Amino acid sequence: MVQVMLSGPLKAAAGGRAEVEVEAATIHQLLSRLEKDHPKLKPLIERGVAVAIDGQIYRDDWLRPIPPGSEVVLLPRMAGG
Amino acid sequence: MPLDANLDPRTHEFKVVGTRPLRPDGVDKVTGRAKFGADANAPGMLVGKILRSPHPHARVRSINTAKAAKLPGVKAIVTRDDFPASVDPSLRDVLYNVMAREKALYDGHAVAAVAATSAAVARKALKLIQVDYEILPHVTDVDAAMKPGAPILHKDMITENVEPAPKKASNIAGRHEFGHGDPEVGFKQANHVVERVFKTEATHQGYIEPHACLASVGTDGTGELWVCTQGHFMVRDTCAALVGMDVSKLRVTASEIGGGFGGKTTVFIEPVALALSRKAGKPVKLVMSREEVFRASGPTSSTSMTVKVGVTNAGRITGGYAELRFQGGAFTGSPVVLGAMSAFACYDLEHVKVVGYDVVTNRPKQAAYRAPGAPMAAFAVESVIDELAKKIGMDPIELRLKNAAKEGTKSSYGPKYNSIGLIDCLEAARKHPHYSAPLGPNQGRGVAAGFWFNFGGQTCVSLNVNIDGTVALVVGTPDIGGSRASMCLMAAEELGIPYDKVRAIVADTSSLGYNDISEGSRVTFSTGLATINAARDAVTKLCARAAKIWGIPADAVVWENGHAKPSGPNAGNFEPLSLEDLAKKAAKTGGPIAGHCEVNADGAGVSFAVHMADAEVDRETGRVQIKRYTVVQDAGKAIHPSYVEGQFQGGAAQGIGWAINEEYIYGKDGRLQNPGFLDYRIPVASDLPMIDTVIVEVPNPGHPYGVRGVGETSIVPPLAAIANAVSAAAGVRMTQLPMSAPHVLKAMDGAKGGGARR
Amino acid sequence: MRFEAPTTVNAAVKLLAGKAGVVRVLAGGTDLLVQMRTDRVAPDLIVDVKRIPSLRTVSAKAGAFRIGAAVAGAELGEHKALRKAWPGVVEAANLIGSHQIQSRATLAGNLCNASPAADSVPALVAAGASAVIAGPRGKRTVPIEAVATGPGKTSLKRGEMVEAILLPKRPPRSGDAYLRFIPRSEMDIAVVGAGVNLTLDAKGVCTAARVALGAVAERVILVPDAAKALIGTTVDAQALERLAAVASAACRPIDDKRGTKEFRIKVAGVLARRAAETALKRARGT
Amino acid sequence: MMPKVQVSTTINGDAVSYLCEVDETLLDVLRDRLGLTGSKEGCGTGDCGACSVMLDGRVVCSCLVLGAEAEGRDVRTVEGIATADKLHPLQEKFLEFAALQCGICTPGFLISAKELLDRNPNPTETEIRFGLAGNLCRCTGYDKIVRAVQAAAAEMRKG
Repeated sequence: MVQVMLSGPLKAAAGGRAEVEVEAATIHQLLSRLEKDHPKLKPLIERGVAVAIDGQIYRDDWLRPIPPGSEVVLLPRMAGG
Repeated sequence: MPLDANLDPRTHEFKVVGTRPLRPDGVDKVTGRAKFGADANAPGMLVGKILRSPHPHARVRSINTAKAAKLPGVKAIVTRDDFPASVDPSLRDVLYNVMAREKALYDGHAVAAVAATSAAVARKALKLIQVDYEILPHVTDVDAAMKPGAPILHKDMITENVEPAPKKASNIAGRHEFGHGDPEVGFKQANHVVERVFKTEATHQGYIEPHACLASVGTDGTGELWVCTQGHFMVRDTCAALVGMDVSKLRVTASEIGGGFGGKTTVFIEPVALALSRKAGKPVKLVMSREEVFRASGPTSSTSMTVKVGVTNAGRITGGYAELRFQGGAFTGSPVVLGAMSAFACYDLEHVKVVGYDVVTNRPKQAAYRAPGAPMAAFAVESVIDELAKKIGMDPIELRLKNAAKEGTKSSYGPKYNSIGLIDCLEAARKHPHYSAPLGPNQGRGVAAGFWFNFGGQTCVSLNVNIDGTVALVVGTPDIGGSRASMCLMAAEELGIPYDKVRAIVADTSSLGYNDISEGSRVTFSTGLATINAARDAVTKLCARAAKIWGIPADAVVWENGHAKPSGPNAGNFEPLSLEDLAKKAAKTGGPIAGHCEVNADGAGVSFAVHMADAEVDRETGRVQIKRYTVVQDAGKAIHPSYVEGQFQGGAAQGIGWAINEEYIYGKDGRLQNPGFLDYRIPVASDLPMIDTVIVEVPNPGHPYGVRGVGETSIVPPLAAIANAVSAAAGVRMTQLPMSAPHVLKAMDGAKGGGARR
Repeated sequence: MRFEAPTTVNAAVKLLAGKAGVVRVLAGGTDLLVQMRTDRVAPDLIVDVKRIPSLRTVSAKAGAFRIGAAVAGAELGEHKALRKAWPGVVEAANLIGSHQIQSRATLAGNLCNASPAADSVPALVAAGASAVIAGPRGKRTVPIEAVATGPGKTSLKRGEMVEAILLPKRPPRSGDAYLRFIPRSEMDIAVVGAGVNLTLDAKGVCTAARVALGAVAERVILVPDAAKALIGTTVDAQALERLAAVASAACRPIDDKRGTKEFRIKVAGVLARRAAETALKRARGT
Repeated sequence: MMPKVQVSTTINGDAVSYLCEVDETLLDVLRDRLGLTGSKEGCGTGDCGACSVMLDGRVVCSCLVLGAEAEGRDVRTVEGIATADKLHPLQEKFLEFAALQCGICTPGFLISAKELLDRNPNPTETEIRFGLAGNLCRCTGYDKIVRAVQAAAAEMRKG
């Protein structure tokens, strides 16, 4: 099980829950589980999100494995200048 | 060496990385040969011009182009009707910004365009186009736009992320909340709590090269586009969608780019030029005037912010709260989310909360500007931190050190930090002679810290070994600040050959795989990573060729100092083969030798900076002058130190302009009053002192050499550092940007009258 | 649109007075070309006066100066005698724009563009300079302050052009200065400008003075009361404070993108005082 | 159709003749008619200096000069600074000191700096900063540009 911290708009879409648990070994599995469990997250995830694993921010990396016990945070997608 | 091997830049002896060679595009750029956006021409080329709305908010009832079409020399006219009725939702706002639909939403919004045989004819034709406007009430101020009863831009705009969802449309696109703990609890533990409201005006990236492109669409529907952009692959994909072409049928070449700073990460005139060219069946050159750049390309947000921070007498920050209100122009997407995420990112806080509101107004759609959203948020937060330091009589760097984020700190935007360099920067700043230098009369010193994420992204690099042992490096990220030099350095480092044996070019969209935009301080990080991996791929192949020649297994060959060598005595005794030897034999040992890397580079390391500014205030006129300035920033590893320093200095200079003079000024009529370099005042050489730099190197574990992006962080601290300096010199806390003379004089007079002391 | 570059004043005046509709004189072109580009004027005829020899020279006779209408700011700066006699006028002229602009911009153009913020005009008005105007009915000489009548408007009649600017002979112990406020250190239009010209007697008492202000009214204004504040005094601190107060009181500015009324009124006094201090130093030869 | 003006002038030492519209600027002529695109248009109103050229030995914004005015004059552009085999010391120092990032303002800076050093071979930092105030750079913060000009001045004084 992965503990996923939700931040910003994603927290609101998950009914205000700051943390949810899902079964996932990769970012892809994580996102598809979240979409299933929390339909309101689907449009936001489709629009683009980033996933931080142990402090490293991944913007598009479906196949990135999620090591057991790692800290996982779901963030809005970000871009710079 | 394995592809994922990381060198420790603190112990590894680099041969060429870290040196300061001349840039490969240098001679062309000092002799006038370099070709920028407006420097290309084509046979039979037409001149394109765009008609823009003079009204900040108006329904476009009809557009009559009949008279203009009859003018001799006019070859094509396009309006909203020449673009698809519907596009992918993610591109809708881009399309409606490129060419107004039902409504013109800001002064300068494009409504039609012509292509003609000369600029004079095109200008005349624009005057003959009749647009029937129904003028609507407008709003340009962020606070006014949020008020009930404000003119509504989009009748379908329901504020996102609010439960329950509002019933009525408003100008608030979304509410975004970040943080952890409960600031109210934190404030109860504080000895001092300061709450202030801050305002900043919109500023423009101010690149000296106006947007320019040359489009050519043939009768067979294939097209070519020459354009100054930070991302030609993005331009290709976006334009193909907006004008309805197959991506494969559009080839985009990135010209040399005359500055971007985020402002050239989207499209404005490119789809229009393509539509005109397709309609006219001739090449069309479209170049924005400086006035158009200001009125119709993206500045950053103007903001209104409330910040509240509590601290104990011992200097522990117990809680932080901020409400950020950013207007991002006529469409959703102000950088308030990034502002909210970065506002308190420098601090290790138990209780922190930031709420951001994304607001639309009748202004041009904002575009990314260097660390979008972060400088304004840092201005507000770092000003309050400075005020608290004075309240408890603590040195401002000391207060920041006591609360600085470090490895393992839970960031205010969620994740825990891994290896970061904020404390190193603060220590370096405190040690710097500038920090202890005496101040003159009417002078004040300000310090501020700043944070930026830095990004990676999709990157594709090819490295071709030429017959003479030189190397052609092919990248797909436009060079906006000397990156070709850094790429050559990294390739030379890996191959073990001299810098001048490697030549880097930026390939067009048909010659290389997709590359994300040169944005988010990503190029040296991600294109660098891809270049290193492409070089290592080439080395593997070179070793295999040597093994073939010697008739020994490939894994018995190692690469050292530009030569293939047997890995040891029992591998056999052979003369090392140089890159040149192997290149010469390539045809006979299996054909061309090339290294490649296709990667979605994630793992860019966040970075921090600390700036120091000395400001002098003329007490009789309010005029502010920056007398001394120092930038300290973590670069992870500086590949070409001169261009790292250049990024530090350039960001600081833009910040100085933002803090003191730059601002979008709108009249009551909703029209931009200063769309030119005369009254939109970017710093000139005589406004600035030398800008001292200190490069701190705390390696980024996500990059083989430890590189962190450096392009954006340098614009985050200046607004606050200068505001803190001016507040100290003027004896009154400055909470509004720009700190132009009338504002400062008024504030000082107010303070005399018993106003808020600093 | 036609372009002509006559070589005599008479030929120029003929063209200006001719039938062509909208006619513009082209000297430095630093205002005209910007107005053309931004569609504020579309001339039918442009008359380039830079090929008229008498308009390209600065001549000194018995301490007085005649500055041809097409002499560029940079050329004024290089004229040692002029700089020595009228440092305030020359520094005002040299404040107009960058080196690039200085290579082109002229006093006459700055005057005829009739901007209330024109940098050289307050200095010329304070100096008591006059303009030689050539026209179909011959020549007339008028005080500088009589040329501009309002923003972009002058008292020149159709067919007339400024041929030269005249600066009078300096009495001994005289000095002038011009100061302006701009947000940057260069490349800006004056938010407020102040020109001061004064003469002292042997005892150091001010016997004559002229004070002019820019960008605080619809045109550059001469402020006689400000001059009175100096005349008869040794230009001491008290006189300077009085000067500042009177100068501020004489302002009738507007709020615009470059500054507020409040700011202009306050700073006009400050600059008048500071300019007077510089003029005083110069008059004393210190 | 407007009557065109016939102009004969000297550009970078070569005799050149062209036809241009009355309202066409020298910058337009250089870029669009003569293919000398080294001079850039950043504003078209004389505020940025990217179009700087030498006209009869003085630096001007070519966007504020009519093509018709160049009759019989001497025009020098960035394309004329280097010789066939050697860069001008200013060009060398701009590269050595990394005084350019994007490079769009560089031609204008080189022209202005050259004129500045011709006038004043040993300028102070302040003189350099005010001398170059008519040229906007948005990338560098001017620091490295000023240092490059100082170094080039030293080099040129050595002769």
